[in-house]
Amino acid sequence: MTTAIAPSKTAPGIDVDQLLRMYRRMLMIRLFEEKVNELYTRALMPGLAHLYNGEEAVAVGVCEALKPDDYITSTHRGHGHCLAKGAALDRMFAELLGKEAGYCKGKGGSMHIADPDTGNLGANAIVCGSAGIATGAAFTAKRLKTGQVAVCFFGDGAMGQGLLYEVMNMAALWKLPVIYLCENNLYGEYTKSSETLAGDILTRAAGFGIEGQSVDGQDVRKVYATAKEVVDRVRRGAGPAFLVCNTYRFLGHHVGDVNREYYRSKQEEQLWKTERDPLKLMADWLTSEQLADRTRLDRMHAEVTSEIEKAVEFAVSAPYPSVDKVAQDVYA
Amino acid sequence: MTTAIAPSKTAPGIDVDQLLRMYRRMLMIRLFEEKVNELYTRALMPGLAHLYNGEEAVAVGVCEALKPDDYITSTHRGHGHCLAKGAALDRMFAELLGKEAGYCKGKGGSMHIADPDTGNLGANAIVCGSAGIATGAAFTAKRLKTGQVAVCFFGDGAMGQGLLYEVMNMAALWKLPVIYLCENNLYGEYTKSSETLAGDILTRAAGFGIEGQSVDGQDVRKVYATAKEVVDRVRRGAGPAFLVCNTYRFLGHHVGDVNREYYRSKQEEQLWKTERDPLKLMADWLTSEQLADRTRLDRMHAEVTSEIEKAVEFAVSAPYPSVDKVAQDVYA
Amino acid sequence: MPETRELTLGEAVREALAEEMRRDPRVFICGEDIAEAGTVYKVLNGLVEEFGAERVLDTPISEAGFTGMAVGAAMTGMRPVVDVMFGDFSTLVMDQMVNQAAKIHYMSGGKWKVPMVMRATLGATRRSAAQHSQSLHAWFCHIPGLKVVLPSTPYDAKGLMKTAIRDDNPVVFFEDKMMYRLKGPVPAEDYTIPFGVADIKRAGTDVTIVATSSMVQVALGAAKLLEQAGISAEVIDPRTVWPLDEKTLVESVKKTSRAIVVDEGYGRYGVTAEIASVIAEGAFFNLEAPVKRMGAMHVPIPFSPPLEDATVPTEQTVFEAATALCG
Amino acid sequence: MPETRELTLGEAVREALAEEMRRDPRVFICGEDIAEAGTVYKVLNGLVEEFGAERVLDTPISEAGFTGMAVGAAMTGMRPVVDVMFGDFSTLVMDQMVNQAAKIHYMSGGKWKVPMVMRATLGATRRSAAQHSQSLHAWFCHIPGLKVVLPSTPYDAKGLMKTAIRDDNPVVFFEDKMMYRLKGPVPAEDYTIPFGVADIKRAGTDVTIVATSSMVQVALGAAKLLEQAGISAEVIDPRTVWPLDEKTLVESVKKTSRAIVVDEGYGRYGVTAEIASVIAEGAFFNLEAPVKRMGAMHVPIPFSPPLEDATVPTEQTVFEAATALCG
Ligand SMILES: Cc1ncc(C[n+]2csc(CCOP(=O)(O)OP(=O)(O)O)c2C)c(N)n1
Ligand SMILES: Cc1ncc(C[n+]2csc(CCOP(=O)(O)OP(=O)(O)O)c2C)c(N)n1
Ligand SMILES: [Mg+2]
Ligand SMILES: [Mg+2]
Repeated sequence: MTTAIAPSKTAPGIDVDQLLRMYRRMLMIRLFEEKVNELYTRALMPGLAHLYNGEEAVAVGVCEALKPDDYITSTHRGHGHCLAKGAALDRMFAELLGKEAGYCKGKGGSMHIADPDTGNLGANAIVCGSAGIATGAAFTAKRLKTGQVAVCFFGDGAMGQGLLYEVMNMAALWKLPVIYLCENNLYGEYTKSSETLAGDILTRAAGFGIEGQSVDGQDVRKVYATAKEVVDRVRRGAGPAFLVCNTYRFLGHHVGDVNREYYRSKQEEQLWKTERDPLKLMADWLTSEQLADRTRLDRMHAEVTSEIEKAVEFAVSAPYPSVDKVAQDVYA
Repeated sequence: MTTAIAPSKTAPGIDVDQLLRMYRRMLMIRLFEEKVNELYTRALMPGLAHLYNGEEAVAVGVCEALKPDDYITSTHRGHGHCLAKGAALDRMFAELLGKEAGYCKGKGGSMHIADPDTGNLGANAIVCGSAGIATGAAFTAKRLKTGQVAVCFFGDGAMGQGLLYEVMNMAALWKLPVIYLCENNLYGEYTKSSETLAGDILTRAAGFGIEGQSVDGQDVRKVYATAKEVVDRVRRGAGPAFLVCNTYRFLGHHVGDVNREYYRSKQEEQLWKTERDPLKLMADWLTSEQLADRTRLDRMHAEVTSEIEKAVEFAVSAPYPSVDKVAQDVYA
Repeated sequence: MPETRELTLGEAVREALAEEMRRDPRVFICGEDIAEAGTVYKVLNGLVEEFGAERVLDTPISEAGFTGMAVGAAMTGMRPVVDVMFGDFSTLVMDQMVNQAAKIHYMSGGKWKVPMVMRATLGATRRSAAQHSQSLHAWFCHIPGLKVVLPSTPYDAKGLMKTAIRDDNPVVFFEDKMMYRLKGPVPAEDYTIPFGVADIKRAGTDVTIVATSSMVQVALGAAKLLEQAGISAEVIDPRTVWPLDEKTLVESVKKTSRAIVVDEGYGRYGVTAEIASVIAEGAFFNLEAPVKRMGAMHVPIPFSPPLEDATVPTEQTVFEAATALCG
Repeated sequence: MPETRELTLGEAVREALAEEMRRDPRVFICGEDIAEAGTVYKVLNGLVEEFGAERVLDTPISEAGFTGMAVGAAMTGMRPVVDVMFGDFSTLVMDQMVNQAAKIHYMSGGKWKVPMVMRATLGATRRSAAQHSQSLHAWFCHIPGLKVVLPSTPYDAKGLMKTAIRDDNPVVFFEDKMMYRLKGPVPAEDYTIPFGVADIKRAGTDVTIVATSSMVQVALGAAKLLEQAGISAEVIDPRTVWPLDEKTLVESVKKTSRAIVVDEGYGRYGVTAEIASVIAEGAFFNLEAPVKRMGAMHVPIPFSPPLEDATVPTEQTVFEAATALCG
């Protein structure tokens, strides 16, 4: 399956399999989210969902740099993180539809996907709510010397929550193997981050003694390369790190946020979608570098589409939990 | 009363009256706190108190730079702030003894002295608990264009509280006239700040877009000069500021903290007390500059001592609130 | 004759805020996504256009921070209204509301006042799962120094909001998310509704149903079903759970001799316990059966629709409880 | 014969922690000033010397932060004990305890567990004023997913702490500050006390006094006074307020037909309301008088000694309430 190419064509330490895998993962997330939007529009999904379209390179690039048993914590906009960390499509959909076969037996829904098997400590509907959890997982890893790292995903909006600074301080003091990963998509809900964020994100991290860097979050190769370097450093015991991925959400804050012009222009959206689409950028690069041709990518698209169709079918026809389950799992 | 001296002897814009007033205020705080300690030891004071001995130059230097209607918020270690902002000795003591004549009718006690007449929004027994309040007072000042500034006093320990970062961010965004004043006395209770504070305090402020500086908190002239410059800048609308005053508490965390050697050495305490006593430093300077002679300072000492005696007498003989007062003042 | 229109509960809240902001320049609102976005439920739509961004202030996602800021602003002359998007985020503002706002008046011996309103939402069944569906108002009722308001109609919402803004104390005002579109008559002229006065939403003789917020509609629905079954239910809405109009509740139960208390908060150690205790004590010699308490199930609110629907009282379950009680 | 010593409640807590730390290397403690200082009440003295700074961890003053960290550590294999110096600071950890710790097991469909203990103090009359004297345990009882423990004797404290640490759920453990020096017999061998089992601290026939934490001693004192007045009081300590041993409480009141509930939390919307409701329902046909509730006055705790002393139930006021009830 590996195409023979000059190693120079890829980033150091990265081979074609990996590049194609990352592309495929991004594609899977994109098509997953499109299907979620469709389910919502067709009134098949209860509640709302916060879609990850446009930000796929972040989750995929970062998780590619992780081992299967490394930890992540995710957010309200979490489908991408979960899938990138290895979640299965069918159980994802089942959870979104509130079905018993879902990752959380239908009890969590879109904002609470959790899965010990893939190191997913859980998505969190409290902005910044998982910063403590990720830091605690890193604490365990350090104490038990497991060699794991923990990645705490959060949005630029989470920079407003005091908790983040409390745990960054402790992580720095105790040199915990945690990476604070800020997905800066320029908005928190319907408000521009520039109106809610004073100073500078990386200087904030520096103030707590945490080395930070930022990266183009639309280029999955750059995200991966940077994350790899950061993850390796953190794993070696250098203490916590802070990584800002600059990105953009292509759609609304949630599936119901359709008319967005009062807070951002169509032109801005269009520009990101046409110029900065992580999938398009990667597809173009793969083909221009002749690592894959369009046919191959199209085939991949068809494959993933059919996987998703199957997964949705599974989820739609899966049963709801019986009502007596409501009182289970309150206490362990 | 003003001694004729060459203006060069004093800091620019500061005259001898002011210098002597600052010295007198520091002395008043010192003798007040010594009396509090005595009241505690003699079991005349209910509860505990956190004494300000050693840190007098901070409150006095900062409050000297404020107008009477400027706001302050204070801490559990708050007597110094209250007195420096103009509180009367008798009502202070009365409050500490839980008497009706106290600033809070005995309901607040040592950690909750508040006084609208001197712009004192209240001492606070929650570490960092008043950061929001001070920021809000600055918000009002800006909205109502009153020209007031608000000073938020807090200890190095408060750097651990997320609230501080939340409000600094907002103060910076909205250019509020608030000064975050960190009294860095190297300890939070029985723990060294170096063990609980990662990174660097001023960089933290910078991360939120707030200009910060630090000053020797044992030299009241330097504190005043720096505070004056900061307060003026903030009052002119430059937005919030952050000022670290490096200082040391001479006594225990509270009056009952007598054996301290498990967390700091006698030598360290001794060094600060002999070399870095703000009162001694100022007295030496005043005399060496011939702005006041020992006799005068001794007379001042006697005066303040007798004021304090009178105030204590007042407080000791003042009545407790009658028990039916307990249910008053819950709602306005 | 004074004009009365049909407004939704959301519109009634907005109108109260707008009128108070016109009346008193010290009133301002702050919170997340409240200006151009007008909140996630669009309750504040149009306010920033009328009052400007200085009085309808978009904040960072810093619930503790902006609530604390409001406390200080309130003390120094403003009258802030704080918008906490979901009542579940009350968890983040407890220190500022409980250790600061609620206590400052008392701790200062009556010298400082904290005239502020914290608005938040409550209620489940929106498929929002465990962190966006709680009704945590009981926590605030437990704390001296706070007042707690739970409107159940557009009329009440407007009148109570005005009272809240004019009150010199910190007031916590909970709006049920599912009720924002509920319509009802609202007079156009200025009116306020005093705190501590329960409202008899429906008179009856056989059983008293004390219901709060969203549960008032549920109780009224149940009362209709009960009527068909020949049971006359009196539905009482305390409107403010603190101060609590104990007298009206007790008088009603003295008359009916049976009581149900329905509240959307968790049933255990919540609002139903206090109200049931007040009734059990006050109407002790009249009660024919124990006071029946109905609250949310003692589980984190699940996402899955059939499970979530099982967690809160409904017209049907209240009907069944009432018939059992009167049987 | 197994050895039993007299220990103070503080020593009993420490011993439980030490033994559990010896038994299970995953147990660690974190909080402010807990290592060399051994906490402000010196409860943890000596632990850092035995277990080292990695397991007795001094934290920054970041209650939310270190509680959140404990949640994550608990999920991934550790068994943290979080020390919240004053229960009043519960305000700062509510999001981590309530929206995170309490819900994670349920939200994950039972997949993740959060085996952690949050220790905090409660209680007034130390002249510590409004922000250091509250008993806020009722808030936690209201939240599904948490368990809440209120020991009243050294024996109970040790046994319940061990159970708490071995429990796979988040447990909130409140220690009364004024009881740290209370002495009582504590066996040297390993024992645990199950949750949800009330303890009859004193048998009696005329009136049931349900009391929690500090109020158990008050109730026992009152019972002695009552005995002299010819009234036989049964004193029951639920020990865990969630889970609550409803059966034992109700059975007792069925026997005595009179009940008083005494708890140091605020009286309104607090623990007494729930327990009184449970009794009023369960013993409805046996009660001769309304259940009497006694909690802290509905005021922020004042500093001034004569005022503060008036805010909490005492032997005398409980005695008076009981004689009135039985009169
Ligand atoms: C503590 C808290 N406050 C407010 C909200 C409501 N809310 C949900 S998502 C969101 C915006 C988050 O923005 P950001 O962190 O940048 O993430 P993004 O949605 O852009 O990915 C807000 C305010 C919440 N869930 N939690
Ligand atoms: C939120 C909170 N946590 C803990 C405490 C207990 N406490 C009181 S003072 C103090 C240390 C404060 O240190 P710092 O801020 O440096 O002030 P200092 O006492 O040194 O003046 C602590 C931990 C508290 N009052 N509030
Ligand atoms: Mg964002
Ligand atoms: Mg300090």
